[in-house]
Amino acid sequence: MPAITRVLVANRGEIAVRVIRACRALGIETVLAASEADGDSLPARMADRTLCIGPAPSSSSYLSVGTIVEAALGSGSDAIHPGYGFLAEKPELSQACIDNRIVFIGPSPQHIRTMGDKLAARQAAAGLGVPVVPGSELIDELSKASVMAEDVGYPILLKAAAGGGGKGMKTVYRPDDLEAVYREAAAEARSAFGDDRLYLESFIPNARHVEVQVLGDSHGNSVHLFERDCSVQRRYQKLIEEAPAPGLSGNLREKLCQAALGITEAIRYENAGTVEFIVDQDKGTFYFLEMNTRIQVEHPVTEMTTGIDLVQEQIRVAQGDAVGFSQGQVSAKGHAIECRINAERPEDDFRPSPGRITRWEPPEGLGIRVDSHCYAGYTVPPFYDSLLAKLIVAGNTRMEAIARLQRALANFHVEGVDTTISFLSSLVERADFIAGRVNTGWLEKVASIGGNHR
Amino acid sequence: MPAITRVLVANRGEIAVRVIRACRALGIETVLAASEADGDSLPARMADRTLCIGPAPSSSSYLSVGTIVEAALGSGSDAIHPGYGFLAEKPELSQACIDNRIVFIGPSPQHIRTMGDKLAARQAAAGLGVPVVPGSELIDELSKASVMAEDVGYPILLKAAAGGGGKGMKTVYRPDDLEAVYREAAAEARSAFGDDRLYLESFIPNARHVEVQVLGDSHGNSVHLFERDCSVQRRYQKLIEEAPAPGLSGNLREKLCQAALGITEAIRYENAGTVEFIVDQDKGTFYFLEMNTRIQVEHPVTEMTTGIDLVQEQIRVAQGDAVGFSQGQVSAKGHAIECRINAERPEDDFRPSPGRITRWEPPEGLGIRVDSHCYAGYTVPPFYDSLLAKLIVAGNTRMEAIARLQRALANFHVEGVDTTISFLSSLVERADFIAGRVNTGWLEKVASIGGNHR
Amino acid sequence: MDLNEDDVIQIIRYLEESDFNELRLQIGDLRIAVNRSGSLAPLPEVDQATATPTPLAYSPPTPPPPPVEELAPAPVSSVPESQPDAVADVDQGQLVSITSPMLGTFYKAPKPGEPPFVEVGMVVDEDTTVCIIEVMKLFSTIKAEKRGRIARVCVEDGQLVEYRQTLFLLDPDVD
Amino acid sequence: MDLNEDDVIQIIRYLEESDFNELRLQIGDLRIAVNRSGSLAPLPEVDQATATPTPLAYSPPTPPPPPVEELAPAPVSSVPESQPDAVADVDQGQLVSITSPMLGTFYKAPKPGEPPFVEVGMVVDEDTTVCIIEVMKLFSTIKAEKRGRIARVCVEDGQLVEYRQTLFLLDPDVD
Repeated sequence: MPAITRVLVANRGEIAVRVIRACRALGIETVLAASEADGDSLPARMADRTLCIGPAPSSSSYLSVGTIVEAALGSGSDAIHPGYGFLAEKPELSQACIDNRIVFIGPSPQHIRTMGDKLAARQAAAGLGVPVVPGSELIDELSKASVMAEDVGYPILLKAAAGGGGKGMKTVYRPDDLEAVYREAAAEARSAFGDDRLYLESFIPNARHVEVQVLGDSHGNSVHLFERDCSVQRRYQKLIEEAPAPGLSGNLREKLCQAALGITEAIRYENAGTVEFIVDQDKGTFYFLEMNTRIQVEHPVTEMTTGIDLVQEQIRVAQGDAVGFSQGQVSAKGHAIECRINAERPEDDFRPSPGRITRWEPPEGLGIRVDSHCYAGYTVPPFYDSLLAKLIVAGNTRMEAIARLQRALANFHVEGVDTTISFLSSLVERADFIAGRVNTGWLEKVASIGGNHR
Repeated sequence: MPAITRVLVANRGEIAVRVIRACRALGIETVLAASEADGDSLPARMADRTLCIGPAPSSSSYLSVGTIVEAALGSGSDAIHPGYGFLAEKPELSQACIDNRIVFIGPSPQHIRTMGDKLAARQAAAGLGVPVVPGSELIDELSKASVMAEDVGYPILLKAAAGGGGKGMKTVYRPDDLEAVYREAAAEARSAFGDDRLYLESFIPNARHVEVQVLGDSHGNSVHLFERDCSVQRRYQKLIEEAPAPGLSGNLREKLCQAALGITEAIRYENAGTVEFIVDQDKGTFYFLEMNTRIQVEHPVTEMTTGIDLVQEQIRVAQGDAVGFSQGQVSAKGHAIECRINAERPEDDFRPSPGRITRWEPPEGLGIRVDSHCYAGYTVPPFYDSLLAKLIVAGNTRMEAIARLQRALANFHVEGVDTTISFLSSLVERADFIAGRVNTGWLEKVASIGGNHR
Repeated sequence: MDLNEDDVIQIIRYLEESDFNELRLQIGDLRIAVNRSGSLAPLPEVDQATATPTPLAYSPPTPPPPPVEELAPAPVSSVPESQPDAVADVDQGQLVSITSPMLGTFYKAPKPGEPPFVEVGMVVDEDTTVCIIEVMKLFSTIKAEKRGRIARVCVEDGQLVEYRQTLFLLDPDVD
Repeated sequence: MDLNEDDVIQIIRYLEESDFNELRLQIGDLRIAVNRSGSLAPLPEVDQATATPTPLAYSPPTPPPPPVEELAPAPVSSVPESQPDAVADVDQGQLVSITSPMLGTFYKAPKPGEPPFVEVGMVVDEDTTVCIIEVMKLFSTIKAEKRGRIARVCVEDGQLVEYRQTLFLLDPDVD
């Protein structure tokens, strides 16, 4: 495959900036596909060229496969980087790239399709001997759901087969609630994905979310880059991610990484991916959850501990290069933590707070990295997600990283829009967080009693 | 009057950048009033705040007095700088500022009104003993025009009383042409200014356009900052301006400057203004033409020779300060020339060439100044004038300045839009220009025979 | 920093056994807030399955005592009870904007003190007046121009709004 | 630069008395192009009124001879006869745009080789098809949506156009 010379960046916000930086470092030109609302964004200023692909609503711009491919062809781009979200995990874009002889910087449409169907992915993992959460096949009718739920044992979790981002996902604590919650989850799944197929799993109350970064190339090489802990979540949206996972024994860590690598090798996965697991803290066991076939928001924590630039690796393997290192050459040093700074009002149920940023002073210094597309004078449009910046800190130890994170948050000054900065500040001072005593339900409990936490 | 703390910049393009820079130097905050088409412009990025005041067409944005004043009030601006063009010479804005206790950085509505009526200005100058071009009062009917024209002597120039920018201005060479040309000029004046009143003047075939920069304050002080020559014009639009005026004797220069200062003092003019004269090269005489009650596009040549920042002076006198120097302290050193770089196709009758600038490399170095709002990636909107940049060079002598200008133009690289750069390059190499042998008709003759000039 | 993670955890455990509901301290660079009412049970080493279910029910919050020990000024963030609004459950992508047709001053009500034209949750149609925009004493009533449920009022009464600035977010799915 | 302005003017005069229609030279840093056909009569010192009317009529241009002397490479700009188009006499501010409703490839004619849908000077109304925009083999015909005279075609056939990019400028004043 010839070397990539010009990349169409089919995304916005901080990840568009991140991709442009990676391209620059590799001497590759960039063309940004921007909606009308993003014409004056930082990535639009940074890219060698910006094309206005449509109006603000993403359905007519960032989610339009035909427009994105036409923009790549018309601008002479030989590759497309989809970032995360939008079209990143739509097999249609990956397929359209193949059809039009454009390099898709991501996996094949087959890999996206298999791993995008949560049930198919679950079956694939189980077939490889990786433990999956006790649960069911597809539920084809409600009457069967109650039998399946009794088999698995309450509480159970209903999940959308086409799912992601927590949509269509509901916990059922008692048999009496099943029918109502089932209808609710199916409606939500239909509205979010146009697909109301559900399945059910055992609900693990004291769980941590631990995921393993993997990378595969077209030469059959696969490596893992160790794990990340993303247990601090609100409505299945991650807020704080760290590496290595706190409180995970070396034995369990090794098992998780090997399970992830096994799946990657078995399906001959190409490009960057993440294998997500649930760790049951009460039983000391782990289960395969799903595989994400994209670069993830939280990839910088892995970059900070391993020293490997994941976006550059994505581009290299997409153009046919071998992964630039062997498994033995990957080592993780120190501790890294990422916080997502969102334009939201935590005291108002985290409702988005779009608007004009009048002050933007991110922290600087040793061990501090800020990935962002914001600047003083930037208007956060109301059409997209509310991520303003990712604050990533690294330290030799977890305690050093936390202390640095506390200082960095205190020195992060934003005005004009409401942000989650002071909420995160109070969060990372909590003894539970510092002692590593959290699970995936922790944040919502803390936030709901937060009114009395000063 | 209290010191200005926040200025609403009611303009776009390079002059908006120029005003923002002057405010910054004085520690004054800026709010930019930008149309929807200019939301991602360089001044919008530079200003402390940008307000979108309306859609692209200037009639609904930059020309809307109410919106501009509302924007100033709503943003807490205590002053408005109108730049040039748009509302700069509309007495309505100056008046609305007074009514709303906003400082207008420019003259009073009375001064704008008097000098904006070309006939009233002419009468004012004549009343002060300044020679005016032989000509008529207002022509109230066509039948009288022929008598007046015979009085003055053909060729004559028909001019709009409300005129400016050459609109409604027509030369009549023979009595037979008078009626047709009169109707044409009146129609043009009506369409451009909503006012078809005309007057006539003797047409001076071998004329130079020489203007004097003046400055007055609220304490009764008036100074002049010497003259500029703007004879290289196309359809009454200046292309090259220089200071001092070449080929002007010391005697004539002194007379011009004193006449300009006399008018400024007599009307107790406040803020920056320009008194324009016609110099008849055949007779060695000069005539008052009009007074412009704004900062002008070509003000930098005066700044380069006198070392005085005219926009900062505008702001200072507007807030009630006295002019920062006496007449005796003003001296002009060396020679400065300005070229207007426009997005136009000279070979296609200078038709505008809006579009995306893909390469923008202005020249740099000793004695070179570029005032511009452009950058690589900027899209020149099709709605406004085509000025991309002003290239200003200074040298110890006129010959040094011309040589520097030639090199600077050769090193000015713009791609993506057509520009007048290479046309200007060929112009400033011409022996006529170098020898100072030009008049206000020179450029159009050169351009029309330019096809054979290599 | 010389502090060892195990030391920190020991200190936290010791504090949790004390009588305070909440306290804050700083050890070296690290700031720690101990809040017994919001705290989980100690975390076992997950690989050594202790099979002790962690209770997920929390006791109702108690009023906070004054801070007992505060070694360094710490920014305090107030996180009141969550107050879901009409937007929380609606996908942002589905909302449509009502934008200002001009720059001017936004007024939510016909006159000061009167009820606003619209509020969150109200269904509007094309002809519903949603606000007034004033430009230099010229008052223009603004219509919704589309049908939907008001999901958010994006500007404050009396605020300067720009041309095309979003005034309201509307959920068009009202059927 | 040591060159005096008077010296330069003397050199120019000397050259103009020679037989060349046009020549170029470089003196120090300064480049000079002498073109007799386009040259004005010598300029008198304006204060000393010589009362010699300067002829403003120019002889028709003669074909340029090859450059006789070229001391340094000089960029050559071609300035052909002016070709007024429909835009030249129209105030830019009065023109309205027809913009592209989508990103895609612009085609000016129904098929390659066929005459374009519209040309400069043509009057179009709301329903006149002005071009085709292609997105991935999907061809959309674009209507003018407003009445006016085509003043400029702003894009080239086969060119990628962006969403909202101006395709044509229209002079609405056709009555």
